[in-house]
Amino acid sequence: MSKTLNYTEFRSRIGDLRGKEYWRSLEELSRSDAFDDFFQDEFPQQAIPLQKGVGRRDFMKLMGASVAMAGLSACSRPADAIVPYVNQPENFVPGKPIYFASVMPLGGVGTGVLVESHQFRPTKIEGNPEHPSSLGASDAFMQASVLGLYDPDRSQVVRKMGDTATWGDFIGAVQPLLKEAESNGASLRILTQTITSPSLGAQIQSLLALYPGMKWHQWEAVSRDNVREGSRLAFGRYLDTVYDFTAATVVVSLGSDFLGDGPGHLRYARDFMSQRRVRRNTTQSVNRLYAVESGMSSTGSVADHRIAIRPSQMEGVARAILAGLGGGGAQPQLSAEAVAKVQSLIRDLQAHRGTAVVIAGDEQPAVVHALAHAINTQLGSIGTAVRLIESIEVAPVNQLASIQELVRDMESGAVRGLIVLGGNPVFDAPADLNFTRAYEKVPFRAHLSPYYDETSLRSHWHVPETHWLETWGDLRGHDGTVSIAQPLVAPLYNGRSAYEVVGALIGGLDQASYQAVRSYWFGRGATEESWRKWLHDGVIAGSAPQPAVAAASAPPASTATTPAGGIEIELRHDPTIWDGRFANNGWLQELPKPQTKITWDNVLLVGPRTADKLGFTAEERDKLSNNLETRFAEVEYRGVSMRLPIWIVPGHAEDVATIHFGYGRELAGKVGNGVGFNTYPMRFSDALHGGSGARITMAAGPTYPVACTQEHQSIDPKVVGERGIIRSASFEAFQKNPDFAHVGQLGSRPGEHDESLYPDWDYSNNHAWAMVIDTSVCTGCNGCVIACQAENNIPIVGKEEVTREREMHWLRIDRYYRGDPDDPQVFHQPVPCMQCENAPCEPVCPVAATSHSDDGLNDMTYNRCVGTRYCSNNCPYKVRRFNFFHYADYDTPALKPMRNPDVTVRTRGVMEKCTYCVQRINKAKIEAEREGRRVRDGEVVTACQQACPTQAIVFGDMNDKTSHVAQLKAEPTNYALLAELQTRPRTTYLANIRNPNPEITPAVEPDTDHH
Amino acid sequence: MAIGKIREGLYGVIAEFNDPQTLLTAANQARESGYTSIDAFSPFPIHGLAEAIGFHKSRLSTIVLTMGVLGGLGGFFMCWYASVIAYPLNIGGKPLNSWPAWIPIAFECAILLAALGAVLGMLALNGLPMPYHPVFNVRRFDSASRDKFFLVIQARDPKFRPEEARRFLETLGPREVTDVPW
Amino acid sequence: MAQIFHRSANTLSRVTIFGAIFIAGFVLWVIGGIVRSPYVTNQGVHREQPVPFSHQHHVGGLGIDCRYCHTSVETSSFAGIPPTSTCMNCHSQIWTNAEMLAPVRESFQSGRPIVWSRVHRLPDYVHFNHSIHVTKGIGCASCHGPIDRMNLVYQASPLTMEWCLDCHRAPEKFIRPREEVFNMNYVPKNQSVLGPELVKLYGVKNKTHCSACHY
Amino acid sequence: MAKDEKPVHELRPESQAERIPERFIPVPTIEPGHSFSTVTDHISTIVLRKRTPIGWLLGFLFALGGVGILTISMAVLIGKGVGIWGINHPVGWGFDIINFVWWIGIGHAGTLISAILLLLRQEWRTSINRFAEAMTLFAVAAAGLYPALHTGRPWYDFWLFPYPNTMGLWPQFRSPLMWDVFAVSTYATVSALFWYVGLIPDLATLRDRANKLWVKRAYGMFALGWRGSAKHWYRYEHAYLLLAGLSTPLVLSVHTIVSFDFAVAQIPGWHATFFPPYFVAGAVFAGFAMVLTLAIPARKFFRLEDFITMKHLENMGKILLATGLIVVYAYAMEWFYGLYSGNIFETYMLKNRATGPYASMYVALWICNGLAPQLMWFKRFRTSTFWLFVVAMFVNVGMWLERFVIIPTSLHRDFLPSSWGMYHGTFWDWSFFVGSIGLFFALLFLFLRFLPMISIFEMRTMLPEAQTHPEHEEAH
Repeated sequence: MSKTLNYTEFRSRIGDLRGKEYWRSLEELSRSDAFDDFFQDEFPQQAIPLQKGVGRRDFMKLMGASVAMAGLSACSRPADAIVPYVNQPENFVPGKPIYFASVMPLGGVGTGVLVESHQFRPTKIEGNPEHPSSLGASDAFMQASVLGLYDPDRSQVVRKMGDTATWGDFIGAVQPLLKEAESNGASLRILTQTITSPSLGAQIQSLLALYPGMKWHQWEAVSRDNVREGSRLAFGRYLDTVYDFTAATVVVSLGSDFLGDGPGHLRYARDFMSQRRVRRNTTQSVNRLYAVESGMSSTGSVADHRIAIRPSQMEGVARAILAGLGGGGAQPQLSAEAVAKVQSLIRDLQAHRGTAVVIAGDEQPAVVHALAHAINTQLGSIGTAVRLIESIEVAPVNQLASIQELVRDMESGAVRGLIVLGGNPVFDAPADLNFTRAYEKVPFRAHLSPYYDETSLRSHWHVPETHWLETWGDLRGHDGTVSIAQPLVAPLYNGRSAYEVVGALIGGLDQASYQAVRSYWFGRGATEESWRKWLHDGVIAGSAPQPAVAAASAPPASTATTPAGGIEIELRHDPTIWDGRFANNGWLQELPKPQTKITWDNVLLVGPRTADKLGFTAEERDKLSNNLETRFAEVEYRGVSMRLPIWIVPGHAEDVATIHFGYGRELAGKVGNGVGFNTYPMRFSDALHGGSGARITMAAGPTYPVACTQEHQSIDPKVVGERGIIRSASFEAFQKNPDFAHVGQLGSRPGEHDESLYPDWDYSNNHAWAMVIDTSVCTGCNGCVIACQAENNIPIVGKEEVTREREMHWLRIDRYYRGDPDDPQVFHQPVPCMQCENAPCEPVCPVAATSHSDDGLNDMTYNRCVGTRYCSNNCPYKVRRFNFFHYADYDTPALKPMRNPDVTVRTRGVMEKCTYCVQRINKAKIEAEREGRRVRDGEVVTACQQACPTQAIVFGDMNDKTSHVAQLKAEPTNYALLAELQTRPRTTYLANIRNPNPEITPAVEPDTDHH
Repeated sequence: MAIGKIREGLYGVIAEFNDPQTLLTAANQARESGYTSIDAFSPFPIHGLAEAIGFHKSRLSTIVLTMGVLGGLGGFFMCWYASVIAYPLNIGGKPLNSWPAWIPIAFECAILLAALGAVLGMLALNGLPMPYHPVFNVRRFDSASRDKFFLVIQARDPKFRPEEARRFLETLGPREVTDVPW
Repeated sequence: MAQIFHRSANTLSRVTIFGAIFIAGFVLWVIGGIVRSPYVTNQGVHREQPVPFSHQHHVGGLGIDCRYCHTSVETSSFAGIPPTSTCMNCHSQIWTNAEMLAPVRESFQSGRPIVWSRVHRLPDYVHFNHSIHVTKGIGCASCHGPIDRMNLVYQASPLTMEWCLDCHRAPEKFIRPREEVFNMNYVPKNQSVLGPELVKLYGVKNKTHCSACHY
Repeated sequence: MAKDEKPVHELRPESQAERIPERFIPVPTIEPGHSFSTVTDHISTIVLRKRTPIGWLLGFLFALGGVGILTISMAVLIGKGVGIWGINHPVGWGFDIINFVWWIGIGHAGTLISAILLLLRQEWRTSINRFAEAMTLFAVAAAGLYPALHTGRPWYDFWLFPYPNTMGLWPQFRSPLMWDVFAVSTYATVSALFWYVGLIPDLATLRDRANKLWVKRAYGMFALGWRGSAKHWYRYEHAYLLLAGLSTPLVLSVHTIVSFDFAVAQIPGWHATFFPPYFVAGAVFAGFAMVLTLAIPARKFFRLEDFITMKHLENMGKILLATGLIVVYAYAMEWFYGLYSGNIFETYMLKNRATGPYASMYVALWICNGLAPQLMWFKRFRTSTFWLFVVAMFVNVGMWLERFVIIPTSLHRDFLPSSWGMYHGTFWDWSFFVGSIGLFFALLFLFLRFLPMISIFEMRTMLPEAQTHPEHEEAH
């Protein structure tokens, strides 16, 4: 029931409020644009129809058109305002960005960031090189959180039963419960997500101390219970495991996607890949990765050997490995060749005791974790490549048990009040608990969350939560290092942080997060200068816990139960919208999933064999996939039945279906509402990560459009091969013939045999910007794609437009398979603009809207473009992007401050493309010129390069022979895409080199067919 | 002849014939008998008629040629100037003066100007447009655009005597002979 | 057959034809004029300001250096508009209760900024950087004109692309010694000799490729 | 049908007084028994008659409907953007450029008939050239819509013309699109001039035949006071000949340049040296098909069998066959180049055409342009208006398909398999196509009603009586 609220009504309502709360909030309100929207929009009671914002865009296109039409006639501009400060802040230079260190939470764990701030408006996130979990790299979630910050759909007022109220009201309303909680037991509960923040932890502890009748529960949908329980099985207590892949030569992943997901994955990816950068003179062996998993993960996609098994077989494999190391010969129930692989895997591990690591995935059962610990102990890797530390959480608990207890008590009526600090349990609690029903039995329900979401709707009280860029705080990194989070901007939508709420519960309405954090650390010996240093560095040096000494106890007795047969379901959080919390983030929605390249959806992922069994024939797949469509499949799993679009992933284990949860939100916001399918109903507390016994049948009826950004029907491998798009070899083959990338008909190296009738342009007395991308170390994690989007104001287009193949990403990651569809090799190839010296796009432009700069950049001049699209047609790499409609969102005021002021926002009807971040180049050149020097190597860092966790992208000046990029260009493995077209690309690639186990794949002669 | 001025007296004497052959013969005789300012009118071009009334060459070819050459050079110059002088840009690594690329435009410009030259030149030389002309005063002249053929001896002809001219035309086997007033 | 048209039609038709050609040409010429006129470029248009700040008085008269107020001109793309506090540095001492300065004091007390109206405005797709131009010896006056003689500031140059190109193509015509950049009354002696020297000295390049300004 | 018009046979004079020896009749491009007056009256009556035939009205209204659709489509396009079409990232050009090339091609027959056949002294051209030229003009008008509207920001199209501007910028003359701008605009201008010059004497005729003064004035204004003076005729013919001489290389250059749009690019399927002759032949092919499509009904409707005789139709049928064979040769050469060059991209492009998702289009193309015209080998079909019409229709469709095969089918799978895609025309793509056809016919109907569709004065020269004997001159 949404009611609209007119101004007078609002006046009358706030008229009889008293106290400084009200004044404070009104001041805040009246400052933010949001305030105006607040009146214009219908009162935000989440009655927003399930529209995907496309209708709105359509309207904007019309407006945009008329605006553009008006723009055609040059008319005298009205004077526009220019507003200086009254008192200009210290060390602030107008027109120059400032960088602040902070830390971003995800699943409770922090990753250090540097935030670029223009006029004190955060516009871009970079990784903090000082921070152990980042080392300067950043992932999609970090990059996209800028959009999350400005998201106009965020909740903007305190609500009581959905109607607007004030912070004061809320605090007032809690008081009676607090009274109660002083005496009688466990009447008031708080539910949080995983918390590693020391100061927030301390606050909660003191809160609990203050109110004995209060109880603290934790629930994080992306559950790491198995990790905790695994460590307890092995060591008797909760320990966290930190890996050092720089010290690892053989790595076995038991269903772990440590390169693409989970705490510290950025650091892990960097460390791991640092061991496989094969260069001309690499002699010492590179590391080797075995991936045992069901679905295809980023880790699996770069593994040297991948063993696709059913989830239920994982324990067997783990036991076999452990037994094998102990000399025992337990056989996993696997196919013959899989068993063979496991055997040579074991031998490989034995050969590398002390430097071999086995790592189990968060989704794996606790016992697998325990076994992994045991194996690592066996291998003697604990202390070398594996480090054990005391849990970084404030209060590690079995969160499943915790929420189960909460639900039980709510059902029994024991719970008088529940304050949910963050999270969305109504949406993401295990289905069988029926959290909602229990929740609605609680007489006082308050919810702190950034959106007015499913849980808020069922709560009496809703308090808008601050974005992490708006509040003070502190967080531990994956290795326990603490960072202080500092706000980059005052709360845009007058939200409250958990610190403030807890503080308010403790007493004192004005317990600001700043005081909370500061007092905590000053209570622990912080001084002004140390505090300053922490803020500046973004880390508290030496705050990481010391390694815990512990040995894994003997492997516990098998708990393996024989699977119920049928198809096994693997449940995972979504790779781009996580547990659903990012559902309203358009950048993440439109970000192609790393392996499937699907956007705006979650689908039922199965392997080719399974598809055949289901009667979904290859021919039909091809026919449908031409038009980006697929059929529905009926999934019946433990009484739940659901229709999901089916999708085939090569390499996906047989008889396993992977389902991502997080989609199908109803109250996510204009962008995320009703996108995808809600699969949480399949999540049972005894099988959080899936189970067996599912029945899948192809459903008749209409097909379903899937917005997949890469044509995925079986491409004749010859096509990819003979075109030399991907060139790869084993490390052995490389050592035999470092030139393998240049044999056969693709012989010519960049710069060889590309004579032209025309005299060459001379770039020698200028810079010659160039890029090299190392395909061996790219994990396809998408960090670069979305970093580019954030840096260059790239719009999103919505699912419909993506299905029309009109996505706008300047940088895409092409994914190719090679070999057996059931056990393929996967190749990731990031494709930005090649910046060809003989750019085919330029001579065909009738208005010279695209031309070459003195530095050899392939410039695109938006304001000159009339939009004939000829350049795009003539681009062999198809990297040009056209604004078919008015994609850029001009109408939402809230999003304006988010844009990068150094990059033009493109209007409808113009072409755009990767510019090598020319704004950064020009900035660096101007700096250098001002200091009368040449631009230094590494001074210009493109957005994609900066984000890349594995440093696969290197950018610089080719003319400077000492530059990193120039050296890589000299590498034997350096090759250009479609070099035979004489386009002379400035972007080149290093061929893909893997290190397979000769036992499994005997070293072939360097493959000349370059699949 | 000056247009639009009201003149006194006759413009000339005109004879109407039924078929092209007679007109052609008549025109020849008129010329041979010494008349210089004569003109013939027919519903379609008759070969030899112009020569018969003593009209030989038109300067059209020269006009068209000059226009064509101008157009060609102009087009080429425009391309060269724009790309080499006015705003030199590195376009896809091609040289500034990629002259082969200028040829199509030079060619088109040549054709365009030549064609304009031909049409406008023809009209100008013919003194068209001229919606008003004395011969339109002749009652039956509208059939000059249908099926009849006319021969006029103009008054300005030094040898012109109205009666003589009339008599002379009568001898040529016309359908009828009439005066053409100004 | 009677005449269909009057005699005058002959003259009329000619006049129409040549008239049409003439008018077409004239219209084009006029349009060409309009797009370069102040009506379009805002060249020389005075903007009313909340406070009638006179550069003539402060710069010409008192000889205050540009950088006193436009602090970031040497370091940033944006020259900077002085905060109210800068005005108050002096005006807390002198003219403390001049009627003219009431808005300044008001702003300083209330903390509400003075809303000036912008005089020089480039489109969003043009990226101009003050610091590099100043460093390379392009004087303020070269673009902003005789600021020291302006009572209310107006836009001295057309700020059209062809105008920018005049200098980007031939910087030697406009470049001046760095120390003279902020000198409003600088008169070059023998620019023809000095210009090329400075261009060499400061390593100035003719930047006419698109991404020099558009990106 | 309009009753007030006398059928031709009644217009013929009973007694044929002066019999002209057969040898003076060049070719029977006009049925015997006509005289200056009958020819003049018959053709001019079609224009000058008071009552407008109901058939014409219906046809015109129908065409206007198409124009309406076009107008709406244009409004939506300007309002929302080219995104309303089916184009996407691999396929940047779709119906827009397909239709452009299709229309331009159709236009070519007009110029060819009026110019080249004139130079070749093919007198049979006389009765169809006016009609064909008009068709050219309207086809070019329809074609012109597309390049103008296909841009993302049509309101900046004027940047494609060289003029001094405040940006100090010029067009980029290396771009085939710039060549197009010049070629198409020149083509439009010259065709218009050619057509108008041809009309002047006939306008004079209409001026003199018309009854109402304002009608006389209307035609008179455009007749420029033509009075058929011998000197005028002399210069007139000279100019006309020169125009023909200029139009011939022009018409060849126009489609050559259109073909450069593709040949100059490097997409497999575009990047081919034989495109210019291939396109020109295709254009003539398409053009004659369209002339037949229009002439056959028109001749029936306006009872012009006497002037557009079977000989004309048969000749056009032969040309259809000849040009058709050239086009087929080009299709074959594509395969030869693709396979013989051993270029992997070319080879795949051909494979994809023949077996890819658009294979059906490619097969249809062969049927329409390859097989159908072969009927023209046989006199039976060449001389049957029905079969000529059928074949012409096939060719019209086939030529459209040819452009579809060349443009989207080459683009949708070019170099990197990762960025392959599919292309489908949307509702608006079709509405634009239908709309442009509507525009074409609307203009054509206006022409048929208000201007003589056959050059009257040239028909007169066809008549036996028009023959003058040169002996007389020698006699004296």
